[in-house]
Amino acid sequence: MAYRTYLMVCAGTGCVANNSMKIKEKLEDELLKRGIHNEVSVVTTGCNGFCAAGPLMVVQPDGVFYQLLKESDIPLLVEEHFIKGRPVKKLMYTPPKEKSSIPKMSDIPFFANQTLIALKNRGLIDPEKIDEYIARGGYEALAKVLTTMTSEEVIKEIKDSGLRGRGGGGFPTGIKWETCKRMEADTRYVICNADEGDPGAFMDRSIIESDPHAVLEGMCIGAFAIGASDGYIYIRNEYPIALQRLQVAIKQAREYGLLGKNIFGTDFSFDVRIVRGAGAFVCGESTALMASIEGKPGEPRAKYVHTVEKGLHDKPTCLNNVETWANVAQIITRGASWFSSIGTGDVSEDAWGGSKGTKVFSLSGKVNNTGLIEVPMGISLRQIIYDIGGGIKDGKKFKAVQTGGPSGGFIPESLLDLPVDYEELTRVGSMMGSGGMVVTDEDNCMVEMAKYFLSFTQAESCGKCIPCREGTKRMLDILEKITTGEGTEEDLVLLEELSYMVVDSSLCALGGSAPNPVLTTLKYFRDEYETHVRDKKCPAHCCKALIKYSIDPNICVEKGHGCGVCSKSCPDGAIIGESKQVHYIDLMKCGKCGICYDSCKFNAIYIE
Amino acid sequence: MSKPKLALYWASSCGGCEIAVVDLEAKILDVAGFFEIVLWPCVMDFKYKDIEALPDGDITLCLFNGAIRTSENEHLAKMLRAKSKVMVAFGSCAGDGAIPSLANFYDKDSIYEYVFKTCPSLEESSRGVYPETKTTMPEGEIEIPVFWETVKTLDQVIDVDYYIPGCPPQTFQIAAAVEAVIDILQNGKPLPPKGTVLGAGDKTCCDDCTRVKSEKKIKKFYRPQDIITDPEQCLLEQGIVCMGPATRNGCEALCMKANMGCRGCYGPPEGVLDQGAKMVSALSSVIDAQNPEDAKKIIDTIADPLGTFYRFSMASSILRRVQKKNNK
Amino acid sequence: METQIKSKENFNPRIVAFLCNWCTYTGADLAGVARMKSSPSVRVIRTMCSGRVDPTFVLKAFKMGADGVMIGGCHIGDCHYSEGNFKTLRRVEFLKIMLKDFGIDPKRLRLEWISASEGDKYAHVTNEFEKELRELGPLVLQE
Amino acid sequence: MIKLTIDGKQLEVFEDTSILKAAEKAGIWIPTMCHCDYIEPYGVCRLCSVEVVKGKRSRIVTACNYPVREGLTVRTNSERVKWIRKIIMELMLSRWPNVPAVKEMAEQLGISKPRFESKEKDEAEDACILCGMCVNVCNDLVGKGVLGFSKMGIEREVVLPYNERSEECIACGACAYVCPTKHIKVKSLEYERGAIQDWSLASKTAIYVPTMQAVPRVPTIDEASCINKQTGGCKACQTYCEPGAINYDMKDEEIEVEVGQILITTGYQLMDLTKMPQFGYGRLDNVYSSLDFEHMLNSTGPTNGTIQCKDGSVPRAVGIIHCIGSRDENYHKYCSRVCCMYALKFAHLIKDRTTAEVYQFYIDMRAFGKGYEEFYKRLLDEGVNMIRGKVGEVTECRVDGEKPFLKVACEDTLIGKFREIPLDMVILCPAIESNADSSDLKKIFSISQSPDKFFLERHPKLDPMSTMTDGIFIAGCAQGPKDIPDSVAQASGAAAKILSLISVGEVAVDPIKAEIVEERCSGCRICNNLCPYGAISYIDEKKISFINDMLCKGCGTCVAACPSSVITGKGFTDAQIMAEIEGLLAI
Repeated sequence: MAYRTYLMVCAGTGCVANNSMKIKEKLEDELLKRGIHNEVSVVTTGCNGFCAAGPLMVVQPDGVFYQLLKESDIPLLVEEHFIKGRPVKKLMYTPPKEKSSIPKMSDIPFFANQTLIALKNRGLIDPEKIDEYIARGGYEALAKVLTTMTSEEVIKEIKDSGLRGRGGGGFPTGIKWETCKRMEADTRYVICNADEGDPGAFMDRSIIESDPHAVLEGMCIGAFAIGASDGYIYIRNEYPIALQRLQVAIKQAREYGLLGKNIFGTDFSFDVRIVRGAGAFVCGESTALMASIEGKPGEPRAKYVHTVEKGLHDKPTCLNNVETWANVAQIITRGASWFSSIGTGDVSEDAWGGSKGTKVFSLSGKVNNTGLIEVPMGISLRQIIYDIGGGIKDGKKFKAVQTGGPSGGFIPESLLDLPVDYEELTRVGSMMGSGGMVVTDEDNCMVEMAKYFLSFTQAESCGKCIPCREGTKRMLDILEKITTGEGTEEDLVLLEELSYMVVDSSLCALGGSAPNPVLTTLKYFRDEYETHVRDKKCPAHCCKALIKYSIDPNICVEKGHGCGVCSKSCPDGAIIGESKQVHYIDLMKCGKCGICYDSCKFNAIYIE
Repeated sequence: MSKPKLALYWASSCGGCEIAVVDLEAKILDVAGFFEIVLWPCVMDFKYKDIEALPDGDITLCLFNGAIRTSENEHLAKMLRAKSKVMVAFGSCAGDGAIPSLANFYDKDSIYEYVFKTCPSLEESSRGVYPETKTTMPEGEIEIPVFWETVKTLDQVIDVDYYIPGCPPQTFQIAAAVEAVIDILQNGKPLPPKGTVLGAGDKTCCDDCTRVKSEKKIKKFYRPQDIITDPEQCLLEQGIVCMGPATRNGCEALCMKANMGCRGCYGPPEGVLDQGAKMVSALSSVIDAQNPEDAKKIIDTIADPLGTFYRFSMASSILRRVQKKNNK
Repeated sequence: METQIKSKENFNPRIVAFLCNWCTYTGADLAGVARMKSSPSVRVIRTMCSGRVDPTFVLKAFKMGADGVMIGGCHIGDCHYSEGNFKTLRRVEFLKIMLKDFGIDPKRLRLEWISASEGDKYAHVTNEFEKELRELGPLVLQE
Repeated sequence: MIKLTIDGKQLEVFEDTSILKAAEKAGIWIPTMCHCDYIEPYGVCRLCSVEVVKGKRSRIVTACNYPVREGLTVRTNSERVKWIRKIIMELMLSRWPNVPAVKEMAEQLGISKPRFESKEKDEAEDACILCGMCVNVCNDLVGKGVLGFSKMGIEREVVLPYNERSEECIACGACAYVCPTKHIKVKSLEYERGAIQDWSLASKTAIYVPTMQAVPRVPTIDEASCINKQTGGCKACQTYCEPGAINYDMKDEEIEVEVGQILITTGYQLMDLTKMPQFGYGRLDNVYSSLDFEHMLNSTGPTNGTIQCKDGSVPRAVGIIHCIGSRDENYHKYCSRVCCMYALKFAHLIKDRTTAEVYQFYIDMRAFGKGYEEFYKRLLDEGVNMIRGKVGEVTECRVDGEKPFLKVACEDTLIGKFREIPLDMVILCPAIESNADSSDLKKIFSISQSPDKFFLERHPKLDPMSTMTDGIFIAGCAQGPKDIPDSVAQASGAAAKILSLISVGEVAVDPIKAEIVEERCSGCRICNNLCPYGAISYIDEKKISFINDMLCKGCGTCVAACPSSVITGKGFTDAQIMAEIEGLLAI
């Protein structure tokens, strides 16, 4: 039954957390009440990407984008837009610093500057309905591969496309497949790594939530190419929606004969099993992940033999990240040359010669438009942060952007025009990683940031090898010393030395990259460290041990008339002062929580 | 030359053997034609004194049926032995005691007690009146034969030359035996050795029985009315007490054809001294028990084992009779 | 035999013992070697196995004037022929039922498991059996 | 073979050899703290980090698990490598400052004091340094996987599952063996409970030479304690045996040998002394069985033949108690025959080797053999104390400040007094018993046992080595307790008997067989399942049963069972037995 209008309500984790399911129910109620439920259909989609605007909804086919919806907005919206045909402007997106709202999604800069490949179907289909995926050209690539291509041709296509691993390493996917295929073995495996462990990164989750079949189709094609018949998806259990959508997708694919025995009536059989991980960061490491699938402790293994040669159960194993798999079907359908036309460099000779296609980033931190974005390789950081991200929040000054998750490095403003590709990011001490992108502004202390990320990687270290286990802990101890004002110049030297040693000699990539935040901040923001060490001060007023809150008595009396709000809000009872008199902060009691700072309407409280 | 003489006598028996002879039908004419029948009380009137008058050995062949129950039976047996060249114990009663010898379970007193005193069908006027051997009547003293304590087989009172077993002997077997005798007498062939069993085989009924036999393991015995038996399978294996294995063949397994266990009427086969004891030995070998208690349980499912195993051979068995109650 | 006087006063029971070659017969031998006092009333017939004993033999023995019959075999489980004595066990059980019906006290038939090393048991059992038969008195069969 | 360069030295090794092994071959030392030859390289200490040079670029790899390739250039002592090792050692030293293994390594690498202060410092000397060797040995070599790591990062520790004693653990001790810091200790719960004596007379490894007198004198694997036999893992010995003489697939195999005669000489067992707790065996120190003591006397035994107490001291007085379980109404009524004489021998040797007083507690001295009485006389002259009387109990006495001693309470019947004698060592003479499994053997061979459970001979005087079963002979203590000369004599006699049959070359088989008169069998099949030897079969075509006279053993059960008396038993026919009955009862 066809409807005149479809309301695509985002049901990604972010929007669901912001009550989008209630919005959906309310919409349905309202449509029913108005008697237009047979004309207007409500569809729940995967993550739309513009998480900052959630809960959000796109009206199709008009393409009108509504954001930050509340239940109370719904009656008005239905009345105005779906009965009277007048889109509601106040619920539309208005760019910061501008007055008029933008009605159409495609005109919003956040979307306009993106190129969608892996996220092609996001917000357009119900991820729990295979028919909608097929209607959008899904499984065409698999059919093409199974019925018209040889495995060598598939591998060649992928090689030619220049697709590289989106999980962080950037290893050319085609070469990985080829190596795996070349190994002599009776059994081979394909694995999808959906153990997205980076804090603040949710690319893989969103892809699975919005388009699970794209991943399955990619795995199917990969399995055909390398000659595998068993696949695993290793997904963390903290992704219940993604997990459930995958289960539904696998069930539907099996029912349609797209997984299982003799797919498309060919000799090729392939099936996928889901393995749920307990959410250890280190299990994103290939050998640890495979150990976990085998039922062993999720620890990396000392290896100079690659998993494509001896992986799961010591069989050749092709492990790719969710996003990588999601690209595969598109490449097959639209051709390697189309794919390689996007991005940087030239991969026709050297597989490492360029970065092709797009990359999904989760843009977070101090930008206006946080959310999930897919951009072509080679786009500059500035474009991402300012054009798509809408610039820094509250008009603050940009300080650095950290790419690649907790073990990525910080990139300073001077390098903002750096094109985003594997080699460039690595060159400046950071990395592509899985696509986390955290923007910091002038209020962020770089030492504090480095300590924050290192404390994460240190806690997530499995503890197997000495450099990572002992080294990161000692580094953290030193950072702790610095942020509490006890650091010395020697500590900086020691910190740097230790960082290089951990990078050099750790067993796996976790340890090998964990010092990146420290190293890059030492490199680009050494002055901040030195201020901490020499002057015992934190320029960004972040390190509690190095700051103190004070009340300007003049402002307090003159402007605020000793209002006493700060005194009432202080959890430590550290602010003393009679009503209408000057207030003081008892530094002995002050817990440096900053509540008073935020509560003072007259900005009488300042940080030293 | 005068015809050879033939005597047929009926001692303690039911008369079935006589009927079996009559059943020879037309062949009886050959018998009558070949022999001069000197004694056949069942058929014609003969007088004992006429026989007594014959010289010893004058009768060529005597077919004696019935067990020895009374003094008269014994007297006649001895007389006919003296007058006959060839004495044949005809039928199972004469040979093994058979049904009459089941009386050996009891003694004379208890039989008298029952028959003349306690039997419910007695007329009240005659209840308690016991027969006397000698009774004085107005016409004079009359004598009736003495009732022995124990029923005996013919060969326990006289010397017997041949045996024709069966209850009764099968008519075709009688015919064959008679033909053989005629053949011998006519053509002067030698007689078979003394003691030979005529008109029967030298195996057991199992040989004639067409039922399929397999290895045996009996868990329980049944009476024929208790179960519906498989007509193809050995009855013993189905728990029906069948005397076949310890019974001489000759009847062509008549009972088994009628879904009944063999009664044992042809008596013990060659070499078996005691039909009942042999049957005990055989059956206890194949009952499925590993301890006395289980064995007893299975044996107890046989109704009247003594009567069953010695139905036709009590008198010819080793112990011949049941001991009186007071005898230890 | 007919001249044998069987009276309670002057009664020496006659026991026919069917003994298996491997156990009881050897046990009896041991009793002798060890100079144990065992009943002189016992008249031994050796069979290879107690399983050879045909009930006919027992009846025949009683008929011929035995006051008691003993069958001796290996202990259950120890039969030289592994399970011959199981058959003996069942036969004797059956035979005892028959003897009772025949009016003969089943105690006159005795089944004993006596191993080759149990000379003492042999002596004990035969002595006891003799004593028991003395109490039962002679077996006089009616004709 | 491939060529590579390590620190400028050219060498040839097999491909896939680790750099560590290659360097070892070249005589270059690379430090390691988590590597042992028994297990796969674990690569966690990173001390073995070396620099691998490819063109202008170099990278750090771990030598223990990096497989060499043609043309590889390795630097094991570059500044970068030294720098890494130095920091690793500093990290280790800061955490475990007192572990000898760590200190030694630090010293070797020239590091004295770490620049770090560890918040997780563990000052124990036997601290766990998380090298993982125990875990890997248990997992990979032993194949049990009892040990494992728990927690993450800096909190990582080696644990047993749920930190409880593991039922899976086979107590092989491999983990304790590989532990470089002696952090893992194996302790015997049995010993803690006091259930076993700690001075084991039979300590041995899983590979051992059975006895010094063994022929051939080669090592063998004890299946009960070999890890490979229990878990399929380990195989450490195979790694080390250069001639490749170790073969785990060799198994005890059952070989069937066809023989005509069998001589059973299965011997005896000693009575379990713990059944008589009053004598303290297994409970009190310095109470030994005669066999334990014999082991002690042996020059290749645990004490090299010196007679000593558990604490190593020479005993001041030794008591030998006779008839433990023999001549005892509660245990064995018979005399074990050998104890008196070996007790005298013990006394003689104790006198010879020590200055101890020796007491013999006996019921009767039975010096029955040739020369035995003379030996007894000699012992009396040597000053052995002979106490005639049964010992009541052995107890331990402790007096403050002195070492504990044993006290034997007995009645001395010769002087008619109750006595208590202090001793340092007690030797018990346990009864000789028939083997626990002799009843099984008895059934296998169809032979008999006497009431004392020893095998029964055919005739105690005339045929003491034959049995009731033809071709089965017995000799030695299997037949009854006896000493060596008697055993030798009896065995020789039995051998002679066997040989006399062999020399004839033919054996007369008992003609006692059952036979079916074929013409008269009616095929009732009563006999069919009676034969335990399967000698009776049924011929379907003829509908009769048939006896294979080679299988028939002549028991006669089928003869008795045949309801038509067509089975006859040769030698025991119905007629024969009937005649016997008649004959026996004729008078």
